[in-house]
Amino acid sequence: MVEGLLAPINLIIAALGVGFLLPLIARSSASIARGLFWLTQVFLLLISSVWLLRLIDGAPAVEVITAGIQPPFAINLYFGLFEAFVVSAVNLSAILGSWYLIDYFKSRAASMSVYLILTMGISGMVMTRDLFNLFIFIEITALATYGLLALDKRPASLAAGFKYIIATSLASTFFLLGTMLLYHLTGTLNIDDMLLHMDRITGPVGLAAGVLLLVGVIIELKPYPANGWGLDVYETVPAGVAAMISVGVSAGAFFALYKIVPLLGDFLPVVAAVGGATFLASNFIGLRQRNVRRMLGYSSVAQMGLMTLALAVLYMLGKSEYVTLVIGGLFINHLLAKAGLFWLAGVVDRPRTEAWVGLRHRPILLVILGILLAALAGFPPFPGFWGKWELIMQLSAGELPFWVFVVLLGSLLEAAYLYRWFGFALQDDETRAPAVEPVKLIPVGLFALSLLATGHLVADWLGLEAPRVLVPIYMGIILYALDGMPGRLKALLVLGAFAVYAYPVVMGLEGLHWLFGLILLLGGGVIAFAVLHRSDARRGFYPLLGMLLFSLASLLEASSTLEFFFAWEVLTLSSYLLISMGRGAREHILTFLMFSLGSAFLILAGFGFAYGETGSILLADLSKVEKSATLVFMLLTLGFLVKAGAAGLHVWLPGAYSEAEDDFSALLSAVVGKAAIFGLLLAAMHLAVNGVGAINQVLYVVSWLGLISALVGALMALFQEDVKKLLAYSSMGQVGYIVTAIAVSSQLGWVAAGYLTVNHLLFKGLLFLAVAGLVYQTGTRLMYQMGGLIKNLPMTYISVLIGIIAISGVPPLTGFGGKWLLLNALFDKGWYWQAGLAFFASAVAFLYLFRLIHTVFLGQRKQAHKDLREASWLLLFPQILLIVAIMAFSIWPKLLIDPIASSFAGIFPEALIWDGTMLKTRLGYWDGFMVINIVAGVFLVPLLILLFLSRFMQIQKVKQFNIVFAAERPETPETTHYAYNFFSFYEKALGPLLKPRATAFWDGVSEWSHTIGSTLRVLYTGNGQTYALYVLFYVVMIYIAVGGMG
Amino acid sequence: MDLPVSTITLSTGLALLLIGMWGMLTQKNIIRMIIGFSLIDTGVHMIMVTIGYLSGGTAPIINDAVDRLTALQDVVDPVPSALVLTAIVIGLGITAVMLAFAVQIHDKKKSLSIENCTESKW
Amino acid sequence: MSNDPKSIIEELSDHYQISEIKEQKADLLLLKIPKEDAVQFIRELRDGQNYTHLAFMTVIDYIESGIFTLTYMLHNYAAHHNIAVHVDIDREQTEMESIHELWVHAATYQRELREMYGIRFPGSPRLDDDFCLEGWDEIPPMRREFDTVSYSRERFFDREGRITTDPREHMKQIMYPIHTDND
Amino acid sequence: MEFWAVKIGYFLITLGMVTVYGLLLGAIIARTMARVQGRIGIPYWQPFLDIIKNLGKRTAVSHGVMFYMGPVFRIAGGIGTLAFVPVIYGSEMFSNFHFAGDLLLAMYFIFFGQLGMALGAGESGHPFSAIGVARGLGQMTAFELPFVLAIIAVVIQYDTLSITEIVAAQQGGVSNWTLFTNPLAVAAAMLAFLGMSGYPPFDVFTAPNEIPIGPPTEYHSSFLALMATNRAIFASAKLILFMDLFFGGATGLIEMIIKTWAIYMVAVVVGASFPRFRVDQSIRFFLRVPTLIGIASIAFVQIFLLG
Amino acid sequence: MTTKDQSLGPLANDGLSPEERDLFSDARPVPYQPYPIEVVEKFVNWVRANSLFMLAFGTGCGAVELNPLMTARYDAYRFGFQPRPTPRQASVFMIGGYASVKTLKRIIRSYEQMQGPKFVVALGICPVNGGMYWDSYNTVNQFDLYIPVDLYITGCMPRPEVLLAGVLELKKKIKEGRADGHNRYIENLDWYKANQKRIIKNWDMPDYSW
Repeated sequence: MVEGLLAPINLIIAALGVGFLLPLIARSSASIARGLFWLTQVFLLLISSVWLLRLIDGAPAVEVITAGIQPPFAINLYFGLFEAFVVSAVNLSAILGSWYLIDYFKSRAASMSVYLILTMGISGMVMTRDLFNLFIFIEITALATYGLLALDKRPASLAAGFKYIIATSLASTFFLLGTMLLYHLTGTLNIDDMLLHMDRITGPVGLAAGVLLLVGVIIELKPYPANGWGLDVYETVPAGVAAMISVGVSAGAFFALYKIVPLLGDFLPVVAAVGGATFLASNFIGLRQRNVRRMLGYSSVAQMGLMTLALAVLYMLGKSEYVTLVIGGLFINHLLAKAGLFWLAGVVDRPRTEAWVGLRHRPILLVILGILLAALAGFPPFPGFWGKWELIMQLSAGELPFWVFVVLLGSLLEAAYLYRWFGFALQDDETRAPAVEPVKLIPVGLFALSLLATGHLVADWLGLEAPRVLVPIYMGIILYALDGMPGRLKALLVLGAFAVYAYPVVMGLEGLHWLFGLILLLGGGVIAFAVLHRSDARRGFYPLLGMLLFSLASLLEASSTLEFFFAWEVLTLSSYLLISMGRGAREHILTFLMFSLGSAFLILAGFGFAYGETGSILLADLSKVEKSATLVFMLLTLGFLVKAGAAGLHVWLPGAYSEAEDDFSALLSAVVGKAAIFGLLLAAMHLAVNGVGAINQVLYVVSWLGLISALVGALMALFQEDVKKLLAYSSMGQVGYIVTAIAVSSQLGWVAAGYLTVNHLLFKGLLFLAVAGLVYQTGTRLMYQMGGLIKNLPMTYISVLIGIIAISGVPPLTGFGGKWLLLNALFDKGWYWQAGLAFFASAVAFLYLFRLIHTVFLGQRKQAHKDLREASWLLLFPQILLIVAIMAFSIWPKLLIDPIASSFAGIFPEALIWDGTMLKTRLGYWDGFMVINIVAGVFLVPLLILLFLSRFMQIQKVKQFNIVFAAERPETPETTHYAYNFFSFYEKALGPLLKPRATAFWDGVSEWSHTIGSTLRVLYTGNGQTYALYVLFYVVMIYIAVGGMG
Repeated sequence: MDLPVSTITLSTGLALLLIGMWGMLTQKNIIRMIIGFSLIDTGVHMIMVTIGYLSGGTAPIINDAVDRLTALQDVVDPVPSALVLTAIVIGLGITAVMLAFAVQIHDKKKSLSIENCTESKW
Repeated sequence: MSNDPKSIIEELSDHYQISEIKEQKADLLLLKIPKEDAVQFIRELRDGQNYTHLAFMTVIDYIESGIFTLTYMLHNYAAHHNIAVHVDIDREQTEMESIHELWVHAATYQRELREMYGIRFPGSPRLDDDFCLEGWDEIPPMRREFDTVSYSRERFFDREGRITTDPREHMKQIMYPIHTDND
Repeated sequence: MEFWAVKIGYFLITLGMVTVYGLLLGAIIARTMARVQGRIGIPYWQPFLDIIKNLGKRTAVSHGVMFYMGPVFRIAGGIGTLAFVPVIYGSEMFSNFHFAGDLLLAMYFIFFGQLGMALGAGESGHPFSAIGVARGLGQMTAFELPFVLAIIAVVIQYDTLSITEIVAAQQGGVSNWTLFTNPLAVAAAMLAFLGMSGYPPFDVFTAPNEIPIGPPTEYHSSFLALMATNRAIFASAKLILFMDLFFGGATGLIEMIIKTWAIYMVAVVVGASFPRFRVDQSIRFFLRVPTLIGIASIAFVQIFLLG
Repeated sequence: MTTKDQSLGPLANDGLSPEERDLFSDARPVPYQPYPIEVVEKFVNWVRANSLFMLAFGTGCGAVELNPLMTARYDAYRFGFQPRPTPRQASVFMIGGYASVKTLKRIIRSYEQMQGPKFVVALGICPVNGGMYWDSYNTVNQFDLYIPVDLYITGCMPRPEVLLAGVLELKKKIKEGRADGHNRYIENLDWYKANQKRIIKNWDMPDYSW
């Protein structure tokens, strides 16, 4: 009995039966009708999920043939694992979607039955193996959809619905024709039988049949440009219906495509092109879209395009075994995320993206939105990430670089408009926080959780050590669960957990990994300590901080490119979210994300081509790459250079570094930025050392790029009034030296790189933390509004002083060692011009450093700052640790250089010779220990002399206005402090050299992208007739494309 | 002239199809577009029937008049004809829905021109 | 329009009560105008007659007549000609309409006149700010009723032993001692 | 330990000698200038007297710790720079601590004093100090570029960063001097030297009337004395560095005195005959012709000297 | 070497608003004592006499006579006499003739900002008794009521030769240790301040401009 109830055919019967009954019942009792409606839905879900579980357990697939009659006269269903999966997913979204349609159903009883029939139609589309049945189910689905649209009764919906009908009815006409032609050729309507008679599908008729069949299905998937009608529907109908169309109907149509793909052998490139064009074009147009639902519509269409592309390409490459992972991943990702987003759009009900301001104050809503968007953008651990990864791997392995480019570009564009939307949601405007019933969030929240869960399942299924790779994510979730605790407690928790986790990690590493283990994990821990200085709760901060720190650890632990990329993406996402917490960050986070994703995609492509050649995703096997080594190295280097903020690619950097929260900026610049250096060294170590291909030329270019970054960073830093922007540009410049040092690719060069990296970590951490304290105390970031603070914040002053001496390369502190090593390396390599530029850049750096310390700490103190106190000791403590480290490395440079040299041991011939405390290279020598002693001597002796002389002078300590002011008295500190536009003459001297060219260029790129979007969307006139014409043209074009003309 | 029936039906079907397309793509009036669709539908049905037709064949009724052994060559394929029935029903349904839409649109907009249905675009 | 200053004045005489017209030099014409019409007249000269430059602005203290005579010296660059517009104002009711809107730099002259003579120009920018004197609390020093000698004695104390002579007598004695003897 | 005692002893002797020489050099230059103007000029001992006078001031004001330490940083920078440059080639006594580091060390150490001075001047709170420092540093970055290019040319030419080895390579006759083997580098370096020496036309950062002598405008008493002493030491150290790199170094005291005086006179003569550049003009100047010469010098070395 | 006279306490700085008082030092200056060793004091005095840094501040019309003093004809550099652009570094203040009340204010500030020992030389007759401006409403008649003067050089105007003679005279005075204006000013600070404040009405500066 139970077994009978659970028969798959009941999916059709129950829905159909109840569907027809409902209007009748509704006449007598609306509530009974509703109850029955829900019951049926639950029943449908129950059947499909029970079967899904059974099939997963290995039960054989079920073939249903109704009434004992052969199809097409009866219904022929095949219920395998995939079918069960898709049907369950569709039923689940249907039942959850109807949650959002309750009001709609109340007012229109008939719509319930239509809804059920729609669900049924989709299930049928998925399950049937018979072409004519497929046609019927397509038509049922279509009719049900039309019904839902017609019941809405708003003019816009009606218009959209009519357009939808015109287009889809044309499509189904084509499908029908195609079906009949195939039948004519093969004498059967069953897909499996047709596959047996593939040899009969030839000649013009065969071609025409294929084209018509293909177009019939493809049009249902709304390919660009024949999809204007679809978008109109997404825009106008209720969110629940839109979600159903986007998720359910598309799923059915896509499954139909999946079924007929084997029939389409020769058409696959065209199918791929159709998918690719749709993916790219829709995402371009999405850029221009500010209507949330229409934007989601474009995204939907794009996702379908991507899946079409993936399907076709995988079949083309004969890699159909990856379909499960790629398509499955992309499909479930799209299903959960897109349905969720449509529902959310319905719940929040603000049509324009820019109206989503204030969501920040509804944490649950924001988290859900964040998860859904992250999934859609292909961030780990969501299933889309795995799908996209495998897709890129297979595309690269199949030597289809063009498709790799299309997929990555499209994904980037999609992320751009999705995250622009998210950016609005992040805006801080409490008054505009949406009022949402929590009940409404249950289904969408459920989907968000399912996304996380499926992510885990996929990782597990892939055989990754899921717990370890996913640790950052778990940490984030656990800490988020504990987010109600007091701020400091959470901070301690994060730091404690990190310490416990990181210690064995560092201990277990060796070589380069060990070095960067210390830099990233130890340095990260020390600098992250500063978060303790704030006692407020900082909702959301600590979970993300945990995610960030743990992802750094994962990055180091990664043994395969997949793990590396996973950690890299988690790092990107968590830094993006952390940056977005800064007050003024809104304008910059999108840029940050775009460049981060661009960088990630370059890296992904690099890994892909490496996999393509070696067939291995182990990091260690990167060194086996030979043929495409140059390409892989270029892609990886470029990717990491973006994150390192190389000149031209740096436009994201100043905004992100300066607008992040003050204590996080330190972490971002000093530690997170080093991940890119780690990546660069990793790539160089595996690929550049062999010197195959044109890698040496690449390195030469990189060396210039590094130094140009150093110069540009220094020059830009000169003209900043914002202290954090100044430090941000300074970071860019300093990292430029490191990049150049890496490019030198010799022992000297890499030791210099390691040395500079550690040094940058120390002084930039120091400076950013000091500035954090400063900003926290003064409440401003503008340097000219400060001044004379040495008297109030002496410890902070000492930090900054040590920091700037260390950064500027003035002996005796650590900075000099870095410059010495770098210049020696450059001389040794024969890169003399670069050496000159390096020197000049470091001289320019001196200017902004002086400005930093002068305008903030020296000069005239403002009256408002009279009573400021020193920064919190919790903020000073890590600074003191860093100062101690700087001093120790200054006195004993060997402490630093030896471990660095040992982590690169054996790669290059030895060029550094220790002679006691003396360090020698071929060209020069330097004894850090002796130098600091001599300097101490020449400093202390005059100091003692002056102290002695002071005994004979009455030295009066005076106040800030006791200055010689041309015989006048200063009026106010503001007008007496020389700070604003400090280096105006430099601007005047260099003039056009200082134009922000990179920013202009990227603005241009953004402008072009939008223009492309505008151009592409001109086709969408809104006229249903035009859309029908496109459909027709589409058929013709496909026909031409598959060779129908020749 | 010795025109086979199938040629006549096929060309008629195609002609209807094209006329219907023309109607759908050029007529601004929604009702006319629906008529166009009906024509397409009819055309397609005719084509379907033609595909199954065997020149000189007999009705697909297995009785004494048909030799069971040669039935496959002699008998007109019954499947398309059967399918056409379903297709006609579906076509009818769609036409009905379209007309319903037309009524609704006319109610709301007081116009039947497709050009007035451009609220959403781009 | 004639460029001849005489004819300009004649032309303007139709509308303004111009008196005491005197051609001091070939390039300098003096005239007097009632206080009420003065600013309008000056504006007319500036806008209509091309006397675009205010060379200076000063005042003469006629304590005997109880009036201050304000002098506006206007210059015509094209003709290289000056017109000095005299305006009498009452020494007690020392107030005059400001012309800082005609010439921005007039405000500075007016500050000076306010400080040194106590003439008020309502609306003139920074009129009451210190100009030359800092913290002056007496009657304005350039008014003729101000006794500078006694002020100086009272405030700066003459040094003992200082001999003051009448300059004319003294110089006569030094330069022509013989004549002096003879007198 | 003994090694250090000897070294420190020698260095103190060198330091004393260089200080005296530097101060005398200042007086000589001043008298030379006076002669040009038809005056007699200051007495030779005037710089010494000025220093003692300033030390003998009985009152002083201090704006804070950095203000107090500024001159100490400054003189430490001067003495340190001297310490890393060998004064006389082949002389144990006058070779200072050059074994602690190479040319790069000396070049970077020049910044040490600048930084300290800038900080001290900054703490005085005087806007003119800050303006002077900003201009001075800005100009420094500009002349640093041709200077560095010249030095790079020298380093390529002699294939070493050790100053002693650079001097050694120039021994054996006038024709071995960098001046004659690599005239372009010397030209670039000498143009940079004009900026370094702070004579017109590159003296806007100390403009006495406009921003009363710029950075040290608040300094007086013993602070000023220290700075005046440093001026002598630092100028000498730079002259010696130039002499070592470009003019064959010196094997004896007399040679050193003549050479450094001659180098110094270049700046003085140029200074006596030019008015002043604005700071943006001088930056542009250095980034144009001298830099081009510097670039040419490297190209010259790479093409002609190394083949 | 000296201890502050605690009995007098800090200066009141009445002329400043309360918030401005934070910006200026209110310390009371203290006279300096000679070096404990007499020889040192004598030597230092000799040095001071031979290293005179003049403050380049032309306070009145007499300043025009200072310029030729530096030129080839008179060449005061010979005597260790040279101009200095900032009061902090100067030791000689040449009062260039008449001092109006407004200038006096600046003179006081600059004088107080000079570091001791410091010397004041007043040129021309005007600082002595007002000269031809004796009856002016804004020219001080007895300059030494406000600033201690070490040497007067009279004349209207005194020619450079006389100035040179004055410089030599000043040197003599310094060598003999008689140029004690600095200490006189500080010891009688209250008297000087009272005089200054009597004629400077808007005293918007600290009582002692360090």
